[in-house]
Amino acid sequence: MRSSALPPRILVLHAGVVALLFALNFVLPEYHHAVLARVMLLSVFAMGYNILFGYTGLLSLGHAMFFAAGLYGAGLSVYHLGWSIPAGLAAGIACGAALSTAIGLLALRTTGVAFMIVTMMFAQVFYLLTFYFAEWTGGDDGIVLSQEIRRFFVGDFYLNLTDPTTRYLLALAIFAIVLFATLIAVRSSFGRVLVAIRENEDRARMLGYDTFANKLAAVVLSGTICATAGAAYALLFGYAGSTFAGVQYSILPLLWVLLGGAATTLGPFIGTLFMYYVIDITSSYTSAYLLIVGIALILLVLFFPKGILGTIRARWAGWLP
Amino acid sequence: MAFGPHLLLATLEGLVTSAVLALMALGLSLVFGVMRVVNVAHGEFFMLGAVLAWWIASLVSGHPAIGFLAALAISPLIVGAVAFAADRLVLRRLNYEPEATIVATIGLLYIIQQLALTFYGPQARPVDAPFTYRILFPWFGYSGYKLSIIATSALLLIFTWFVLTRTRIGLVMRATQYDRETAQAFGIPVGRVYAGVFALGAMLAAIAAVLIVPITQAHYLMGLNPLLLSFIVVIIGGLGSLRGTVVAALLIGVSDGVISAFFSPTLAKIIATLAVAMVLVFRPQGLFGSAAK
Amino acid sequence: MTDTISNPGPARLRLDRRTVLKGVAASAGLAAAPGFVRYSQAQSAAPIRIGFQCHRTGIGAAYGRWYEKTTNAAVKLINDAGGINGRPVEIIVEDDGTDAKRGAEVVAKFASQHKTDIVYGTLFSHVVTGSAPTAGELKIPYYVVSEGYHVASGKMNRYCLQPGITDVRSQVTSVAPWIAANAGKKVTMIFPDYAFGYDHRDYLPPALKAQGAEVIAQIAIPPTESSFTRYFPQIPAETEVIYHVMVGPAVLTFVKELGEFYGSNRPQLFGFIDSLEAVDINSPGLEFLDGSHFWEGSPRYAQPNDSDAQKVYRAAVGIDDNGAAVGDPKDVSTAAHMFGCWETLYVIKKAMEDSGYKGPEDRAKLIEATEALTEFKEGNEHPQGDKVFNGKNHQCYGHQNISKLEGGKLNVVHRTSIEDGHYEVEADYTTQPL
Amino acid sequence: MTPLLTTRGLTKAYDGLRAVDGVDFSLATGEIRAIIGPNGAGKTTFVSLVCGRVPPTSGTIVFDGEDITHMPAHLRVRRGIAYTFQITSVFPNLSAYDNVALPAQRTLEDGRAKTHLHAAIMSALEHTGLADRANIQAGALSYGHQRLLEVAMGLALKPRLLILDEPTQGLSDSEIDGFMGLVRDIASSATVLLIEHNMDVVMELARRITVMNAGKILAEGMPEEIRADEAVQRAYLGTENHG
Repeated sequence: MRSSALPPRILVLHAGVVALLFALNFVLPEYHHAVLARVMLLSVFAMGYNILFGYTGLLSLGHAMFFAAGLYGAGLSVYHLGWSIPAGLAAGIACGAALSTAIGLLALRTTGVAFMIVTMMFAQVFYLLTFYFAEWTGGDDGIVLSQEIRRFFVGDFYLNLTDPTTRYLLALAIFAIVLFATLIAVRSSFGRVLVAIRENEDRARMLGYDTFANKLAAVVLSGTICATAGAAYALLFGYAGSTFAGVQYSILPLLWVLLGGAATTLGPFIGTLFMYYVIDITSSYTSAYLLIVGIALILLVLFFPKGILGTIRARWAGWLP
Repeated sequence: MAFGPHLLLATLEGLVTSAVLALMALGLSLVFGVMRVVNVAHGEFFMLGAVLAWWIASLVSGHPAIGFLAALAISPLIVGAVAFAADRLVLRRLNYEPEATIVATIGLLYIIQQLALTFYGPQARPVDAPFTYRILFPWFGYSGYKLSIIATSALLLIFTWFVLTRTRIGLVMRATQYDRETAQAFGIPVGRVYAGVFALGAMLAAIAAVLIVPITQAHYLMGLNPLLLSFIVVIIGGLGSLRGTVVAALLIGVSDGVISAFFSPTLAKIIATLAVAMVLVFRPQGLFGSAAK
Repeated sequence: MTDTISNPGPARLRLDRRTVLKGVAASAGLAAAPGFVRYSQAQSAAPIRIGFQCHRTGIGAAYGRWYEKTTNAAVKLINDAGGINGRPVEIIVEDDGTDAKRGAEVVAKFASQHKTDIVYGTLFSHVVTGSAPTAGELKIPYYVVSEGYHVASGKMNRYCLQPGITDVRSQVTSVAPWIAANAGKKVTMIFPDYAFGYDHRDYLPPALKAQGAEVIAQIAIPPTESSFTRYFPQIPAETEVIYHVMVGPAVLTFVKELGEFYGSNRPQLFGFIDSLEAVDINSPGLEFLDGSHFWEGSPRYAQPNDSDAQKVYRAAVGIDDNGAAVGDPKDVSTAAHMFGCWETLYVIKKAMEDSGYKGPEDRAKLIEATEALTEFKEGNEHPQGDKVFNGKNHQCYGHQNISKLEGGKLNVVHRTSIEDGHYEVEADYTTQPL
Repeated sequence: MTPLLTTRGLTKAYDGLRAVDGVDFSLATGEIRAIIGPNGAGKTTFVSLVCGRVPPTSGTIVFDGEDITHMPAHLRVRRGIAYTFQITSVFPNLSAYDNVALPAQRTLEDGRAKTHLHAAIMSALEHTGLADRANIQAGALSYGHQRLLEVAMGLALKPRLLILDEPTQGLSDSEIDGFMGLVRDIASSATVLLIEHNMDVVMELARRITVMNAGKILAEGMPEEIRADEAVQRAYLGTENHG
C-alpha cells in the first residue's frame, strides 16, 4: 500500500472478476444466471454495509431501512407518480442519501452497542411506517410494478427489465460501478481515515480529523449504496414490500460481510454468493436448512473468523484490498 | 371507556410487560456487563424456556398449578444447561471477541429456532395458568394471574439483587466485570464465571418465558420481539446497572402501554419506538450509570 | 376476448391455431434448448412436475404443513386414477420461508432449475404478491391457494390464478348479511394491520352498509404486537358485534385477553377461523369464544349432513371428525383453507386435460384453458361445494360456512349462497398478452 | 513577544477532585519546555486540556492569540497543536507508511497530489529513521520504533506546538540518545512541550521546566533553578520511588 494509485494486480483482480461475471452471462444455465443477477444486487447492499461496518467499524443493525428507502423511493415514484424508470432509480438513490444523512446525524451521537440499538430502532420505525402508510405502500403485500412499466426507451435505446439478459447486465453494471467506487474510496485518503477511525477514533481526532464528519460521510455513502441496491432491486424485479424493511434484512448484510470478509472489497460478493447457495442447496434437501446455516455460521466463525477473503488475505495474499 | 379507567388498564398492561421485560433484560445485561458479549440468541433462550414449559406441563397431569410449577423449576435449568454448553463449546473458543460472538450467537439463534420448529412444530400452544382468577374492576375485568406475574417478577428481581450485591457469587461476578485480568490474577476462575453468567442470563430469560407463557403461548418465533425490547432496556438503563435495567423496563413497558391509550395501535408503536430512540440519541450513556466502556 | 369465457367453442379453435404456431416455434427451438429435450423424448411417461411453493418455515409454517398433507393426498388420488393426460403427477417442494423475496426466488427456481410445468400452492398474500412478477416474466402458470384479494383485484398478471378458494372480498361480502341479520348492527372490527386485514377493512363496511348495519370502529393491530388488552378500551361501548380476524401465534392471547376484559358480559363475536386454524378450539382460555360464530371455508368438524365427497376428502387427507390428524388429536388441521389445495389440483388437472397439455411449451394454452372454465360441480374433485369461476379475474367463488362454537365443536349454522359473495368484477387479465 | 500558548485559571474537576486546579501557564514560541512532577500531579490532564481531548471545568486556553477553550480537538490540531500519546497508540493494523500518511494527508494543502503526499510521508519517516520500515505493520514494530513512529506522526502534522507525553518511557539508553537529538532537531521548527520523568532527559533538553504537584504549578524556571528549589525537592522527596 505504498501509494494510492491502484497497483496492477489489484486492478487486474477486480477487472477480472467483472469480466468473469460478464462472460458468465453467456454460459450460465438459466437458473444460475437469474441467481447471479440477484446475488450481484444483494452484494451491492452488502458492499454498502461493508463501508460502514468493515471499514469504519460501526455496527449498524438498521441497514434494511436504507435498502428499503431505495426500494420504496424507486417503487412508489414509478407506481404512484408515473415517473420513468431512470427517474425512479434516481429517486430511490436520493431517498437513501437523504435518509442516511438524517439517521447519521442522529445515530452518530451514540457509539458501540447503543449505535447498534439506535439504528435498529430507527429501522423498526421505518418498518412500521410502511404499514402505517399502507394505502400507498401496500403494507406487507407491497406493490407490483407491471411488466409494461418496466419496458421502456432511454432515448432510442430499448430496455426490457423483464428480460433476463438485460437484467443480468444491468445488475452487473451497478455491481461493477459500486465495486470500483468502493475500491477507489477505501484506497483513497478518505478510506484511510475511515480505517483510522475504526482502529482508534480518539487518535484519529488527534491527527486533526473531524471524526464525526467522516463517520457521517461513511454513513451517507453506505446508506446511498444500499439504497441503490434497493432501488435497482425494485425496478429489476418489479416488487417492493415491507418484508425488505424487516429486521432480518438488517442482519443479512452483516452475515454476508462477515462471511466474505469484513473490510475486503470482494468479500461482500463472495459472502452473499456463498450464503445464497448454502440456503438454496440445503433447502432442497431439508426444511431444517436454518440448522445448517446456523452450524455453518458457528463453524465459520470458529475456524475462519476473518471470513473467507479475510482469511485468505491474512494467510496468503496480504495485498488484497 | 372513560379516560381514568383507560389509563389504569394501560398502566396495568404496561406493568406486566415491564415485569417480564425486566427479568429478560437483566439476563442480557448481566451477560453484556460481565462478559461484554452481545447475545443475539437471548430471545431464543426465552423461546426455548416457553417451549420447554409447554412440554413439561404437558407431561404432568393433575391441577394446572403442578404442571406450571414443574415448568418453572425445570425449564430454566435445561435452558441454563444449554447456555452453559454453548459457552464452553463456542463462545469460550472465540475468546469472547465482540464481532465473533455476535455471529456465533446469530448461528445459535438459527439452530435453536430450527430445532424448536422440527421437534415442537409451528403451532402456538398454551400452558394452563396455575390459577384463574378474574379481578373485576367497575369498568373492565383483569386477569389475576397477570397481576401475580408482577409480584413474582419483583420478588425474583429482589432476589437477584441480593445475590449480586450481598453474596460471594455477586462479588466474584463484579470483580470479573471490573477487570478480567486482575480477577484472574486473584485466582477467580474467570472461565467458569463466564459460563455461569451466560447460563444465568439464559435462565432469567427462561424464567420470564415460563411466567408469560400462560398468557401468550409458546411459539417458535416468539423470541425476536422480546430480544429487541430487552436490548433497548439494557441500553436505556445503562450497562450493567440493575437498578437502571428495572427502571428502564418500567419506563419502556408503561410508556408503551400508556402511549397506546392515545393513538391508533400502529402509530402508538411508531411513536413509542421513536421516543426511546431519541432518548438514546440525546442521552447515549443511558438514563443511569456511566457511559459504556 | 369476452367470448372466450361465454363460449368456449371458438376459443378452443383459436387455441388450436395458436398451438400450431407455437408448435412450429417450439420445434425450431428444440435443438437449441436442451431443457426441452427430455420432454419431447419421453413425453408419455415423464411425470407432470408441479412446483409446490410451500411455507415450511416462517410465520406460515403451521398452514404449510397441512397444505403439504392435503397436496400429497390429492396427488396420490390423482395418480392412482391414472394421473393427468396419462402421466403421473410429481410434486417438487421448495420452502419459501413465508418470505416475499425468497418466494420470488423459489418461483424462478421452479421455472428454470427444476423445470416444473407450473407453480402452485402459496398461501400468504405477501408471498403471492412478491412472487407474481417473477411468474409473469418467466411465463409460468402460478396457481395460488391464498384467499387474498390480490389475484381477483387485477394487480397480478395473467399467469396468476386462484381457482380453488374464494377470495376474502367475496367471503366478507357473503357473511355480511348474516351478521347484520343475526348478530347486530353496530360492528367494531379488530384486524391485523397488514394485507390480510386490509381486505377485511376495506370490504366489510360497504357490505354491512348495504344490509343496514355499520362499522363503528376499526382497530388495526400492528404486526409486531403480542398483547392486546391495552387496545380494548378503544372498542366503543355501544358495540353489538366484535368482528375479529387476527392471525398468527398471538391469536390465543387475543381471545384470552378479550375474555378477561369482558367476562361473560360480552358483545356478540364474529370471527374468521383464520385466527384459530391449527389451534385446538378447546385450548385453555378459549372458553370465552363459546357461543360465538366463525366463518369457515370448509368446516373443521364433520357435520351430520356431510356429503360423501367430503367424507372421501377427510379420509384421504387423514383428519378425524374433529378436524385433527388421525391418531393425534392435538395436531389440529387448517381445514378451513387447505381444501383449496385439493380443489386447485383438480382444476389444474381439468385445465391440463382440456388443453391437451404436453409440456412447458403449452403453458399459454393451459392458462387459456383455465380461463375458459366457468364452474366446478360439487363432488370428489370439489368436496367443499360447487363454485363458479371467472376467467377474467382468475378467481373462483363458492359457498361460505358460518359455524357456531358450542359444546367444544364448530357446528355449521348457515351456508351462504354463491350470489351472497357477489361483487362487481373490474379486472380482466385476458386482455394481457400471454 | 506574545506567548504561543497561555492558560488562565485552567481547572478540571472529576467528581469534586481537582486534577488540574487553576493553572496559569505560558509558553513562548520556539521553547522546549518540560513539565515534571510526581505521579498524579495532573500533567497529562493538563496537556489533554490543552489539546482538547478533555473539556475543562473552568478557565481559558489561548493559542496564538486565539481563545481555543471550547474548540473541538481536531480543529486545534489543524491550528498546529500536535499530541503524541503517553501510551503508544499508533494504528497497529496499518503499515508505518499509512500511519504517517494519515497526518500527512491532513496537513498538505495539496494532500491529494500523490507525489507530494509521498514525499511528506517519507520525509517524516526518514527524519525518525523509519524509512526502511515503511511497509511493516505498525503493530509488528518494536516498542522503540513505535514510539518513533508516534513522533513521526506528530512531525507529519507540521505542528507549531508538539506535545510529547513521556516519549522516552521504555526506551533503551541508546534509543534515548537518538531521541534527544531528534527533539532538538524538531525544536528548530516547532515549540515543544514535554512531559518527562527521566530527569537526565529533562535537564538535557529543556530550557525551562514547570513543576506540577496536586494539580497546581509548584515552580517554574531554568533547569538549575528547579534543581535548587526546595519546594520541588520536598515534593519529590515526599513521594520517592515514583518512577
